[in-house]
Amino acid sequence: MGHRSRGGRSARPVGSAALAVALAAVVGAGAAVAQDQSGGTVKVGFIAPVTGFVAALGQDMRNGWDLYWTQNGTTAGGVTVETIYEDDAGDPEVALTKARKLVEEDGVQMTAGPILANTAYAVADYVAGQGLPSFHITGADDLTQRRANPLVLRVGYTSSQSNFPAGQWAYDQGHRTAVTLCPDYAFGWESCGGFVSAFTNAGGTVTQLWHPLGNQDFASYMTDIQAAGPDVVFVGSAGGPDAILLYQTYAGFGLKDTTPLIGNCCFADQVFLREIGDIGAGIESFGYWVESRDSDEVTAFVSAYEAAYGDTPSLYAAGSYMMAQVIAEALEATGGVVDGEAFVSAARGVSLADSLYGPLAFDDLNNPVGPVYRTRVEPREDGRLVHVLQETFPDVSQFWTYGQDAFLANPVFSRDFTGVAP
Amino acid sequence: MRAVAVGLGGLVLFAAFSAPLVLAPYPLTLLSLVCIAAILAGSVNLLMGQVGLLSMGHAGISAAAGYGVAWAAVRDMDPLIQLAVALGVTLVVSLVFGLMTMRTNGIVFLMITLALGMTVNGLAQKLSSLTGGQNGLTGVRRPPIVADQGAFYLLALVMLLVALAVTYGLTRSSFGLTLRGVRESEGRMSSLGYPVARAKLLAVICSGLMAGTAGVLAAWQSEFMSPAAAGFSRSAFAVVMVIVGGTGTLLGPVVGAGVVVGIEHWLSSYVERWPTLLGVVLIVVVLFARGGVVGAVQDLIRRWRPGDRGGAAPPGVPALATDGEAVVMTGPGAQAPAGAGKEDL
Amino acid sequence: MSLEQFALQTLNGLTFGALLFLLASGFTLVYGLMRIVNLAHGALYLVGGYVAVVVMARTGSFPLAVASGILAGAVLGLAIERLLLRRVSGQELPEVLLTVGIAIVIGDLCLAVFGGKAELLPVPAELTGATRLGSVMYPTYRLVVMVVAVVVGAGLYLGLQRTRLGARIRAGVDDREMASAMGVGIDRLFVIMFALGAGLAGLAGAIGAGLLTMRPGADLDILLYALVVVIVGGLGSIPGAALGAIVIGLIDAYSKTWFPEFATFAVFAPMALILVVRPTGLLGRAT
Amino acid sequence: MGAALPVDVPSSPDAALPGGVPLPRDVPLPPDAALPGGVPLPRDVPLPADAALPGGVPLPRDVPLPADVPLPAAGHHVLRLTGVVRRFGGMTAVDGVDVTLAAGERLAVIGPNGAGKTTLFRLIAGELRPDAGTIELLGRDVTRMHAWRRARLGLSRTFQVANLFGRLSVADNMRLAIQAGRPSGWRSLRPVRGADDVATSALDTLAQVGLAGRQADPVASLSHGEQRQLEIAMALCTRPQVLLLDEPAAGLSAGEREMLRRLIADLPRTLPIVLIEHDMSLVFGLADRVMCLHQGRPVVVGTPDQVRADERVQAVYLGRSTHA
Repeated sequence: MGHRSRGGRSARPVGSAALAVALAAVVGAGAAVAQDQSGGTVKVGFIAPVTGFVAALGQDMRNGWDLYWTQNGTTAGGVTVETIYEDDAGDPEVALTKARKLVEEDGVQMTAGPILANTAYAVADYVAGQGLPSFHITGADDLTQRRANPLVLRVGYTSSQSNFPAGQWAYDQGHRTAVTLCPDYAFGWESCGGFVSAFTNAGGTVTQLWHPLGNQDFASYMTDIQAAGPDVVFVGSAGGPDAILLYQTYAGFGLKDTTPLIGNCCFADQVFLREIGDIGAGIESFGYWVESRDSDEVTAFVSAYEAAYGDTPSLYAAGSYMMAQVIAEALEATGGVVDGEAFVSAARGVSLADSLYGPLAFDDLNNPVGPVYRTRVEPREDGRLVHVLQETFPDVSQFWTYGQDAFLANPVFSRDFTGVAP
Repeated sequence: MRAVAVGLGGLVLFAAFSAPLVLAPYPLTLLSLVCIAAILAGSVNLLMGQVGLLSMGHAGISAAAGYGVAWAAVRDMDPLIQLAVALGVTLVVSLVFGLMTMRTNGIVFLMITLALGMTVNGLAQKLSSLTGGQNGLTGVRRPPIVADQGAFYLLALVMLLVALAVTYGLTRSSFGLTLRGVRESEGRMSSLGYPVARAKLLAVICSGLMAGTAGVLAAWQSEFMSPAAAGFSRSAFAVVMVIVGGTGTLLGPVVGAGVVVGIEHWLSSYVERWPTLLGVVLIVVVLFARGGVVGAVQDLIRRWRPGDRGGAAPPGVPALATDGEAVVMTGPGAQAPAGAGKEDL
Repeated sequence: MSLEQFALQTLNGLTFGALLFLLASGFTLVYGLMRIVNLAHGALYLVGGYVAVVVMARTGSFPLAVASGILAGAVLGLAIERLLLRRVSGQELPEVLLTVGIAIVIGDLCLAVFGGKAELLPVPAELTGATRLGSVMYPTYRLVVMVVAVVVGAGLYLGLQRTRLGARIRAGVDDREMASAMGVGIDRLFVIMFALGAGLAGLAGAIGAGLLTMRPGADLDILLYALVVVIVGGLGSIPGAALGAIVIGLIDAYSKTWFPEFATFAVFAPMALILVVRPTGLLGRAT
Repeated sequence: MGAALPVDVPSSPDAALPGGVPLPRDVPLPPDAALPGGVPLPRDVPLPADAALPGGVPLPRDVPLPADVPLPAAGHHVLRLTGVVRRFGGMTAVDGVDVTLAAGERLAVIGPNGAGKTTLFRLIAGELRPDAGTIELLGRDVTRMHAWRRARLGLSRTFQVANLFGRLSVADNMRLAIQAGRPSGWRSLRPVRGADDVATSALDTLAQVGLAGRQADPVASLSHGEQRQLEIAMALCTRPQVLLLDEPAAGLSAGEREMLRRLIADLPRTLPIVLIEHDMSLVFGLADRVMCLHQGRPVVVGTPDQVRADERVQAVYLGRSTHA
């Protein structure tokens, strides 16, 4: 799949005539900016939703990405990194078209993003098919499990990965019955799957509730939770609006004071904390990004980010920052050469001993093995709500303690399979 | 004048067919998307322009066909079997759409189609063993013969031309006249002895088959299927394409598809507030160019040659009210706008 | 399922239905009198909600926040009617399409102004918290929403039945031509009604901002629900909107417990079925 | 006398139209038909020998029939309503109507606003279903039959408010009427052509109603009266066996009314017609029999003269209670 060649360019008037006919009223048809790939430049296609229902996450991703290049300069390994931004609007079809545009029109040599699992699967499938590396922060389990590809690297955890320790911990705390509430699609199935499999394997029993994506009203689930009267509630949310609504309702029903709640990585994310207000204090969750963790890397990043954008950096901002970091250091390692799998191998070799997430290493399927943190939401000195580290579970693998082969013998977590122990 | 039109048309066709020789893959991708969107918009236009029924759920039909192809393609079935599966699914879904709406019109038709579209979207999310749920189906591959983007574009282009030809034939047939009769007055059609519900059912199925064609091509084009393909915004965009291009005109949906695909996939790379732009375009067209882009162009041409029969006709009266003319934008009792002329191909 | 749980789920359905009623009543009023299917109604809800959140943050006054939400909806509605809808007055399809365009623009501009995050209206302390109902706690605010809906519903009903303006509106709904022939200022009536309907959307937004949060896409999500409510109840009928809101609220609540697999579109299938059997909705008048 | 009129209709010697054309009469009324209060219905009313239209215009006769119109079997009723009732909510719009239309007969239905005329009409046309009673058309029970099937049997109607295909041409309107009776199938996919290609029979019919040469015009450009003419032309194109005319003169000018009257009068005498009309002069000039409805019930059925003279009818129209 070539990019526009010089020959193609000379034939452009005819081409744009056809384009102009088809795109009739689009003003300035034919004015598409075609940049030839000149030496010393590496183009990276950055796909994030800045419109649509997950626009907040997409904006944070852009911020984190930009911050890295602003801080460190856009030169790495002797080449200049040029980012071409695309908006996927949270729609996989659009994400795919944008990925095609990036590869075929702009001639990018790799892509980074997007965030939603379905958009990520669509983009990864296509970009890998073109022989190009793609970097992700999405949680979608199978991206580095049953659909793993040597061209795909995840600079983040799978959806289930950080929730295995949550299930084990809840049991260790003496909880024996749990209600899990997760959105009824892949991310939710995988999030709850992590907790449920670990909790039931330890000996606990669960009642599983699933709420539809974009749910309007959580009251029914609160009544169900009240009826079940569990020792603990686990919420595996994709964060954002749904999570705020959910927790608001949870508190409104008085459950906050009667039943302990554990969140996954993204339930009480920083986007959530910006909006939730006082009732957010005290939420316990399991994740891999702790903005108040005592580490020079984290402190420097958080203060720079807050200075630049005024908000506490979210998981998505931190993830994008790390994607940029991994790509930059891989470019250093290869001397600016981007060559498919070799580049991904270089990226795997980047030292992340003291990353924003803590000490990371990649497993054979290009997913990090690293620490999972138990945190508690507390106000900082300036009153801002932040996650405060309570406990660290080191070297958690995406396969938990089951081992790769045994784990992959099962189907991916779904509504029908959350790894409930027999 | 006619010679100029024919010449221009020929030139456009020549340019369209020679595009794969001169364009890079990505512009071809966009052009393929335009062709596909135009077929879907054309299927909406068939109902809107001929029968006066506004469907807000047609993406549901095309997505069902797309899932048919994707389901079979992921299982490595022969392209012909993929098509057979898609045809079956399309027929079933169109039949459900038709049976549930054939005794309705106006806003009730709109609401039921909207509900059915949302139902397809919901089923696509829930039947995850068949559809891959929210994650969608990856690993769909085009038939080898059209694996190349250029070849696939030609396929989409030919299918678009076929769809246009079928639409043209249908609007010129007595069945088309029957549908326009239904649009104008259902009661009168019944009293003349027409089974109105049956005519509407047939129209929905015809339109559904066309939407299904778009769905098949869309699945092959993106080599991916997800519930978003059946989402409300997809259906709404198809309607916007028809309005912007020109309701009831043959080429309107093609032009509208060009505009909307252009804004959504191309301009959005440069303009962050592209949805606002799209909304403004829709508002402007509804307020000032009732016949859409095609209607406005026809108007211009008519004004440009005052000696012509079109110019002589009193305003609001189509030059030659024979066939295919249709602008359903007007309310009951309102006069046909000046754009409601005969389609000059 | 225990009786108490059933009763609580019913209450959940009724309180969610109460919000839907607030939104649907404005929609149905406008449709009843003007035959305008206002698909920008959800966008007005969004604006009302966002404005309430902003005013609350600035002034800290909940009543002022709600009032400005209503006002924002009404003013925006007025502008839409005067500047845009008036130009295609009486033409069903162009009106619908115009409101689609307006909805797209408002939704996108809200995203531009307020960003993609969810905005929650901080409800004053006396309305938050939980009320004890039997052995369980129930959120006080939900009960407040229900009271508001009942008051608004009763006010609308009495206003239509007992006042001169109401009589004129009913005359206009019954027979537009006759009403205008009788000298009823149908033109001014339309403006008042559209502003009223939009104000109700703004009210629903302000209330909903405390119950459901405002976020990109909330306009479309809630609009779909409101449409279903109105269609099920019968277009143009306030009692229909009330009945529809109750039915849809209950279906939504019960389906989440009993048919969780089909929770999202549990409301759409009954709507399609009701329409097939009774195309004018449960309380709609035959045309 | 080219008209193939039903010859064996029993007629009393003195009942004839001017010129000796025998009138179809002797309509079999149900034996128990009676007005409320037991008043027997007037029946078997002979037409006066000097029956003529107001102004002395003789009744039209000798109209050539299209050769291919099949005639209803002689002597049979073409339409019979038995005990037809229709309620809307708490109101009974049609309350037990029995009426029979004989072959070739012209029946007018009059009555004040709200008397149930239009409801009765819609019941006959099949747009409404009766709550009780039966409707027979050409010997078949059509009580539960859909409107379009009744139309296919030969029932044709016009509409109160011109209900044409406004944005289509006159030719297309006619074409829709002509192709209505034809089997659809694949043939319906054949192209139709321009305005000049309408079937000759359609052009003849257009000429008959006075719209010759107008086939290319869009219907919206026709005057109100011309739209009525087109309505009737279309109704004729469907080769009706029974014609229902719903207030054809409503909203027409005096001149247009007269044109319309002639048009209806000139229709083939064999074609049975049910006519709803407010314009009394039109009714009394055209109808063989008149039925006056009040509160959903027939008050009087009789010849135009009888009905005109009947004080119950006057009472109905003056708004006095019939039960006084």
